[in-house]
Amino acid sequence: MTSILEVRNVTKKFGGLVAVNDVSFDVKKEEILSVIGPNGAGKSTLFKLISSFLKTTSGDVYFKGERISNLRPHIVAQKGVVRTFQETTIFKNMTVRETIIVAQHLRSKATLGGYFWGTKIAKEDNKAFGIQADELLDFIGLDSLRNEVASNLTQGNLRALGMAIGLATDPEILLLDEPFAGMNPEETMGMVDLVRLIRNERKVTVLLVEHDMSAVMSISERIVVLNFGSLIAEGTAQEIQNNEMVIEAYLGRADDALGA
Amino acid sequence: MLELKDVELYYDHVYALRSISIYLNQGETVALIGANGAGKSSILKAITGLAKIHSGSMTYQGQDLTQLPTSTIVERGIVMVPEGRRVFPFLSVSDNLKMGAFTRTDKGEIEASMESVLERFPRLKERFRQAAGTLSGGEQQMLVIGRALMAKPKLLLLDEPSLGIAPKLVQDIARAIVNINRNEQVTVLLVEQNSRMALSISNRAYALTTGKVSISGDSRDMLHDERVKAAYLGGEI
Amino acid sequence: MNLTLKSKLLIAGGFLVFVFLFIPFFISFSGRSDFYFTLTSVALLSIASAGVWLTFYIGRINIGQGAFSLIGAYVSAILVMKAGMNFWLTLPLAGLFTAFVSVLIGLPILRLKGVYFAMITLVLTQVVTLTALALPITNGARGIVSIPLPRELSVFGVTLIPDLGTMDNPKLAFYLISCVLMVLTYWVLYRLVNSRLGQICRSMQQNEELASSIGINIAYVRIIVFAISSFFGGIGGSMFGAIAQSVYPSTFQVKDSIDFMLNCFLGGLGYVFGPLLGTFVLYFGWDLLFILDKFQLLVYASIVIILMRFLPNGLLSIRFSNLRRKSD
Amino acid sequence: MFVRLLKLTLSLTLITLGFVSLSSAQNPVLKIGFVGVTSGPAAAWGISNQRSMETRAAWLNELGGVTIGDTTYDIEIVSFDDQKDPKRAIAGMEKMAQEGIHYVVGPNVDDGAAAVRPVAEAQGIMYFPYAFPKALYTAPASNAVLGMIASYQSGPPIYKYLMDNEGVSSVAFIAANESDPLSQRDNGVEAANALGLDIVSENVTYQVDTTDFVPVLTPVIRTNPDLLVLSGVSPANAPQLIRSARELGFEGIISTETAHDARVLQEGAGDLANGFISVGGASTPEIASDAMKEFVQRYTEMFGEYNDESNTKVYALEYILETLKANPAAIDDVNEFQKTMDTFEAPNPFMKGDAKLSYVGMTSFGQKRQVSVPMVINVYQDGQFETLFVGTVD
Amino acid sequence: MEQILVNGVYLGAQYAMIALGLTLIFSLMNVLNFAHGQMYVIGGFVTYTIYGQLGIPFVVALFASCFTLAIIGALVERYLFGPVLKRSAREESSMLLAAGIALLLDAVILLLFGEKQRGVPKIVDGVFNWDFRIIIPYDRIVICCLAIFCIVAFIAFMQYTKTGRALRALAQDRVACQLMGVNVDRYSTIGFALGALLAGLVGGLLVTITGVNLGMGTPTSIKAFMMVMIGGAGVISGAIAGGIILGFLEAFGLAYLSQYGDITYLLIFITLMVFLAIRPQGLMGKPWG
Repeated sequence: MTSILEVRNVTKKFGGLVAVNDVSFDVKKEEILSVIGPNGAGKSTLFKLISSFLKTTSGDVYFKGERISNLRPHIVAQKGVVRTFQETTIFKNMTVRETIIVAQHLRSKATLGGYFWGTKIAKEDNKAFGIQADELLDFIGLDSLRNEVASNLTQGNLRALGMAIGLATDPEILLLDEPFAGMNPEETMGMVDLVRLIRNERKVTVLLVEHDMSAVMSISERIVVLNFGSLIAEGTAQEIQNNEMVIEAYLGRADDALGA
Repeated sequence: MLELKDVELYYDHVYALRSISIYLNQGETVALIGANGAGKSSILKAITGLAKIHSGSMTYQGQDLTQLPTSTIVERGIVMVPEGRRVFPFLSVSDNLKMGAFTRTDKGEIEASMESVLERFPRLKERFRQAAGTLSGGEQQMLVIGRALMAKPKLLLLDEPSLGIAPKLVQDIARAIVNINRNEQVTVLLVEQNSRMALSISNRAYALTTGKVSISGDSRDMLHDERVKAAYLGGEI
Repeated sequence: MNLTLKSKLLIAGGFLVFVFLFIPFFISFSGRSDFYFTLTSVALLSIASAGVWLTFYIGRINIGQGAFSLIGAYVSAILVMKAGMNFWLTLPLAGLFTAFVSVLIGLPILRLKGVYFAMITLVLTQVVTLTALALPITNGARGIVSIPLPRELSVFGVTLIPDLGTMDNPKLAFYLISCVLMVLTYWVLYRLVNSRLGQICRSMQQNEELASSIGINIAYVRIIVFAISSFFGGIGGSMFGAIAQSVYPSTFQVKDSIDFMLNCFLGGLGYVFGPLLGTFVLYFGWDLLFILDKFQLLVYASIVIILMRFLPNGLLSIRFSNLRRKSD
Repeated sequence: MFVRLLKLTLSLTLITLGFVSLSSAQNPVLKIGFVGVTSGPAAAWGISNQRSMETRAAWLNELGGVTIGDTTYDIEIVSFDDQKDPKRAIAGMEKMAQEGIHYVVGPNVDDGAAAVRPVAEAQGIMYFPYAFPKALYTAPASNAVLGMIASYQSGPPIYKYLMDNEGVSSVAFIAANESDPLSQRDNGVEAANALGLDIVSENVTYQVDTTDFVPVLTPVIRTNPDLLVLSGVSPANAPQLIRSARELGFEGIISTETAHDARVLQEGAGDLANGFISVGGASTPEIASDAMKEFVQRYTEMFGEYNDESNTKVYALEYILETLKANPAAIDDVNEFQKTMDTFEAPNPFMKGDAKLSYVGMTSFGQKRQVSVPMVINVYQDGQFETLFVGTVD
Repeated sequence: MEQILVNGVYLGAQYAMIALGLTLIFSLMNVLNFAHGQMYVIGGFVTYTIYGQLGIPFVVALFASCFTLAIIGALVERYLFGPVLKRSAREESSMLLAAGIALLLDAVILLLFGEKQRGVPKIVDGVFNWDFRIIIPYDRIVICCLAIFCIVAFIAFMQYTKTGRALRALAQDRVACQLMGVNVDRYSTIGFALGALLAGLVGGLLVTITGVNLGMGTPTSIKAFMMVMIGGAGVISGAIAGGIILGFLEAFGLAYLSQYGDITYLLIFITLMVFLAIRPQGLMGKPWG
């Protein structure tokens, strides 16, 4: 398997604080890779650096050999690197179907003026958007909620919607921001299956940032662990689970336990 | 001392707490552990009145809490240390501490409380005049705990005190919590993700999953419970 | 609110009949010819308000529309007076020039949000007024006066608009032309909001980050929308200059910019025809309250506050809240 | 909620209807309009205007009305607040036309006066603005009648008087950055040049909303002129300007070509305003007739406080009514009115002696489009205006 | 040159005080109070009525102005801003409400106090004149000192009293404040009243120098907005800095640019626009968001 995304010595400083410190790793084509770490470890910052929502202090990110760090976010999306957000980030007042139709922006062939005048291409586009939106909602399991306003969805469905927004852009690599946060075990299981399905059927590479260890362990082919901005471990679920540094980072050190 | 019975709470359409029943005895340290979004923080918000519960009852020293505004609850001695440290970033350390004593009227003794907080956290004394926003994460955590102590709490609610703090400082904070509980006779309700730390300094614990209490019992027992380990480090679902 | 195409056409047709037939008949019947100017003003101001509404649609509070209206009025006046152009040619040019200026200004300031954007646009109105006072071409404080009435407009020998200077009742002509412009504006606005661009705007209003994550060039869309909104402002201002036959730096002021904003709020930010209704109610309301003499301002302000206090989402929200109650 | 709103509107409507029905009287009513600014920063201009009209109308009605031709009318003043916005002024003029009014006083400022011209001419309304652009009064413009002395008419005699009597040789101008004041300044500069005065400063202007004039005036005072002309200064700004100039050590003469209120000057500048020269109507004791004194008294009774600006503003209504008396056919035909204007003459009730009301303006506009108001040059002294000299305009 | 500096200090001090109240309200409620200028005008008229008309000592009049405005501020917050902010999903609604209140106060001022420019007797006579290099009337010196004293007193109040501390804390974190036992509704009202009080105080002070008329409201608000924007919205030190900067810009601009016509304000406005486009949070403000 070849690398599709390369993170090279990426560092981000906020004032004096080093949020991400010289992190490098690769993402292989069509794999599911998770980035984990305790709260405040720099996961979210790294995520934003990859999707170009933040500018790196130093270091670069390459997508298929092309540098994508520090470009504007919509250009990164056009190139096929698309991120999702946590559940709070949706178009609150749009219906589910509308949201997906808007999200297919990158597939549109007509110009904005064309849409206004209703040219032939635009009409075809609109038709195609509708069909694809219905397909996608079927695929993701939201078909029964298509006319529901997004702000009325449950957390689990919101997460699915977020993922559908990402998929609607036809990405090559999907960056998922804490897709399992705040879900119960059944919901989590459903979501894990969905992510696998996305990879298997749509051939999308998945990079996810997550908190929920059990889900990560079951879904990831490889895992990257961050702690205090630095990469402390990289490997399969098995390797990570047995890594002393990781256990320490998560459970706290043995000597945190003072004994009562 | 504090008892929650069948408390239910939801935001918009999403359930945060389903039929939660927990209790605290005078002088105890009780831990609430569980994954992100399990509802731990919602319990604290319900107790302090920041979130209004939809059904169930909450009593504190025999009195109903559900209808009281936050400011009154604080006056009664229930003080919460919020998640994410929430210092007043542009206020000095000293002003932050003074804010803690907002509900107190015994002017003379506030000075004494200040002394004792500074004694407990000498780092704060060094940065007494600095703006709280310039402190490191650990120092800010000490500050918010100190700030809560300034209110002379009877019941202290701590929300994720170890979050995003260097391991070395986590020890200091754990030590401080034990100390507060023992020496100041403050009852403590501790919400933590760092379950090993939380279980090792508490008397009893409740583990939460998706808004429900899934495991509860003596902390010592839970520390060695495989189910707890599984919930945190994963493995098979 | 989900009307069928047929009922939509019916409503639109009814509105057109009302505006172009009923009102002129009503006025000639009742003899209230002063309503012509009032309604012409409503039509023109609602065009400018439509622009403000459009900037709300991408999540920006625009208190600078007066600036663009003033630019539009001056461009037309200068072209008519100095270059001897036909007013009807200067009308689109005024809009385009205004749009051009708005692109230059929008590039740096559209990045800002909330109060910051609002404040800059508020200052912008002042800047344009002061510039008009300082420049020689605008004739400074003396303004441009005695502008002739618009000449006839003909395309390939067909007279579309007759020479207004020779007409008996240019008021009716101005009314009809302004209403045509208003109808066009709201048609454009409606098409825009219901086309893909509208969806994109709404997505940006709700969440710019997410919008850019799905590949929308938010900076570009913002500029386009701002230019369109300023175009509307320029057109409205240009027509006003033609009716008043004079343009002064005080023709559009900060107060007008605030009024445009109020029109949008009062009508309802969630509804395409909100600014139209808001302009109508506020402008007409002021005129009706004329009988209260010295209590006019007091009552007017009180009504605005009461509306705001009890209908924070605008007048049009009444209709929908009633509908919803029924459907529950 | 909706019901409450309905009730509110309903009760308001009822109240207003009640007012309207109360004001009905036995005589037929002749409506005279006022379109001007009665709110906001320039409210003082319009309000003194409106109030002087209302005072005079109430007085005339009390005397049994005004007889024009065979009919005796009660006078009703219909006023419209244009908020100093040219767009509103047009609406106001339309409203007047709607009310069947052919004679309107106002607007108070240049832009409003220019904006209403198309309407007034189309609707057959004579209007009496307090604005000075010559284009409003020279042909082809036909329906505007300047309601007071223009700055370019009062400026030269004032400067001339000061040159002759006070030895003034250098002059500085300062004006607000707004249409009226700037054009008045330009006229003043022209006049001063023609008289051979040395103009030491003419470019300094200030924002209309300035509240502190020390920084504005500092460079002007440095030029040390004999005479400081406050071009087109509003009543609100005059005391502040005078006070600041004096405090900066200015010892020359300060003058303006607009009308002012003694009380405002006293409050705002106190003794520092002594010697301030302005243009007024005819209420100074030297020339005020008994009618003027009674007018002042009635105004004060009606509104609590007199405004000296009203001295000039009382005339427009008087001119309209007297001209109509002279030619009753003009009551709904402005062409008749315009014909009468050329020959009209009537005694001036507000001035002692045998002063006449007549239309002037040939020199300035080439047609008689200005009311002949006594050009009373006042000087402020200890809370009172004293007459410096009285001139005429042709 | 000396004169320009003196003018700058005087203008700066009075502007800073106007901006203080506005920024206080903004920091607490996130509301740009369009009616701030009108509140200032009411302060001026109250002082005029009590000191100028009734002849009661100036200090009493000043206190009365402060008191009146504090009441108005509290009522406006309690019955208008508070409920609207709670009910409306859009924060913009508060802007419309503020604009409506500005209109209402304008109408009330016109009905109660009339249309004329008003002034009061000087509180101190005489002019300080240093060889025509610095000329400043004594009353300006007094008012300038009083203004600076009030600013210092206000800072001290915010810094060292329990209420002041609570207000500062409230501006930074409402929830944490609640957890300290602060009744946030009551303190919002107190804060708003205090902001209005400051407006009334400046109005009362300045009526002795500039007089007062009903048209001063809106321009004063706009100037105050500018100062707050220069310094950074919601930051007390920023408001003071903004006021002083605007004061000096005006003093210098009017001195050196006057021969080119009235372009001082045009340049100030354009500079402000450029400055804000580059640095929206102002000199000392927090980045927006």
